[in-house]
Amino acid sequence: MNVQNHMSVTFLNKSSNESFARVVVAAFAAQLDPTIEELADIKTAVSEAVTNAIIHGYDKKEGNITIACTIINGCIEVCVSDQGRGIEDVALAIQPLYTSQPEMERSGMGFTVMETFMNKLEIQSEKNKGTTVRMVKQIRSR
Amino acid sequence: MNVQNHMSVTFLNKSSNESFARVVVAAFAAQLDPTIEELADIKTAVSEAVTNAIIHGYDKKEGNITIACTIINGCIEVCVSDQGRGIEDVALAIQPLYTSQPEMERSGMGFTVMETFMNKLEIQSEKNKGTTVRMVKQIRSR
Amino acid sequence: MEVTFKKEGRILIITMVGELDHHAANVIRDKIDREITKTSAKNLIFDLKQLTFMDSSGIGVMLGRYKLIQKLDGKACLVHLSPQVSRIVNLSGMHKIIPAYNNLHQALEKM
Amino acid sequence: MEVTFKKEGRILIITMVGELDHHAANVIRDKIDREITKTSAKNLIFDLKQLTFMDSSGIGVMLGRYKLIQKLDGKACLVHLSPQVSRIVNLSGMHKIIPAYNNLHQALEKM
Ligand SMILES: Nc1ncnc2c1ncn2[C@@H]1O[C@H](COP(=O)(O)OP(=O)(O)O)[C@@H](O)[C@H]1O
Ligand SMILES: Nc1ncnc2c1ncn2[C@@H]1O[C@H](COP(=O)(O)OP(=O)(O)O)[C@@H](O)[C@H]1O
Repeated sequence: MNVQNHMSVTFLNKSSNESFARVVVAAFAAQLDPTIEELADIKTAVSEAVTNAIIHGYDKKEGNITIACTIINGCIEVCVSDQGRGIEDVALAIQPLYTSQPEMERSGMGFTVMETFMNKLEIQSEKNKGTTVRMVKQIRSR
Repeated sequence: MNVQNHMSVTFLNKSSNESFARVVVAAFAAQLDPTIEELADIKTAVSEAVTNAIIHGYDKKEGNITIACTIINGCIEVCVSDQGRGIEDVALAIQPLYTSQPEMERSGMGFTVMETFMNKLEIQSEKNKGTTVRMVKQIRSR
Repeated sequence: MEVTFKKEGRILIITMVGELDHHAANVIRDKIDREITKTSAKNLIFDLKQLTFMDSSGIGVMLGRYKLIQKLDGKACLVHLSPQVSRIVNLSGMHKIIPAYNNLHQALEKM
Repeated sequence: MEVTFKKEGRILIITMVGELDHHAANVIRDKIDREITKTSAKNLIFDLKQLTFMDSSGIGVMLGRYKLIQKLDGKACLVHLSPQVSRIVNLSGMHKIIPAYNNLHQALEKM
């Protein structure tokens, strides 16, 4: 199988767009004919990355979030980007249970969920420039 | 009601992306709480515009299609753009039953459907530059 | 989308399931034409009960098949149109060429 | 998403319906806290049978409510976890703090 397809979607950093983001990525991933579980994994990882962009990246400022998806050889690559405040210490940020916002009842499990539910996770971030989270999921061909 | 929201999605001109485009716009329009009929109208109009970009705009060339959606005051604005061959005579193109591709079994009803199913239709096109179809639908607040 | 067939005498009942857009049209067009040839069908009934979406590409598909069987003096009709499909059919004027009925029983009687 | 409540003695059964993400968390957090205060509940059962999606925001919501009732020596538990929800709960270690049961009957017995 060697389907190749690409899309990118950009939307405002409103929390009501979190569910929109999940639907868009799931609709695009559907062409790989994923299992229900694989689709749930992708939706969960996307939800984590988009939520982070909204609450950590931009906080109260208005901004855009972009999700770029590419399908190659039975894999889906999902890149979630913001132009927000960036992450100063990525190594610290990805620690399970680490959160900079415990008072907002964040669990610090976002990156751990992304890492566990996808096959690959890469974070690029620059202070005051923004963050891009790149995730890849291999869909078992059935 | 004065919800304001914006998104834009860009994808390859593959016919398999037609259904993806409908899902994305429908998911975004959902926040206006449209009736099933209003949602079907929007999906149909989007399907017509995206199909036109694929078969008339680009024909066999690879290219991107962009859909930009804005929600203001209970209206959804949908702009579908391609950077394809453009429409030489827009007045002719919008005539019901006019099609430049009858051999492909096109019915020439695309623009008529968009016009009927949406509240506003505007076409901007330039030869060899591309086409943008702007449509607006008022969602009755319930 | 899916398409299934049933033969009743020289009538071919074509049941379309799912979303009929330009992409799906390209897939089912050939399937229908092959079935018409294979079964030597003369008349066509398009059953649209399970069609959850249709844009103007559907008009092209149905008119195209109608033109095929018209050469053999065949007839065509539609059954089970949803309100959305009805609007597109009426807008295109196709209902003046291919009549629509409420159910299969009625359609079979008129063929 | 929706949240509904049922009181059994001093136990509040909190049924969550739909998709629990950060957006929904902000909406239901206050609803749950008001209900806890209003009903003077001591123990909480989160019924997740109709939860169709949850990300790590759900962990924050449930741990947060647990911390509230813990101050009153209250207990909390979860019932009806889907495989997807289970994975997130286990990943976060929350199952060591808030036990999970297969059904409401079991949960009510343990409270
Ligand atoms: N897009 C982002 N922009 C800025 N900081 C971020 C971003 N994503 C994550 N972070 C930082 O990394 C930390 C850990 O993230 P995560 O594991 O998702 O947990 P949580 O979202 O629950 O805090 C966050 O608390 C935040 O400080
Ligand atoms: N995006 C586009 N780029 C170039 N030409 C277009 C585009 N959209 C429409 N057209 C032209 O306008 C004509 C009428 O379009 P339409 O009413 O949708 O009917 P149909 O798609 O069935 O031909 C097309 O046949 C084509 O010549």
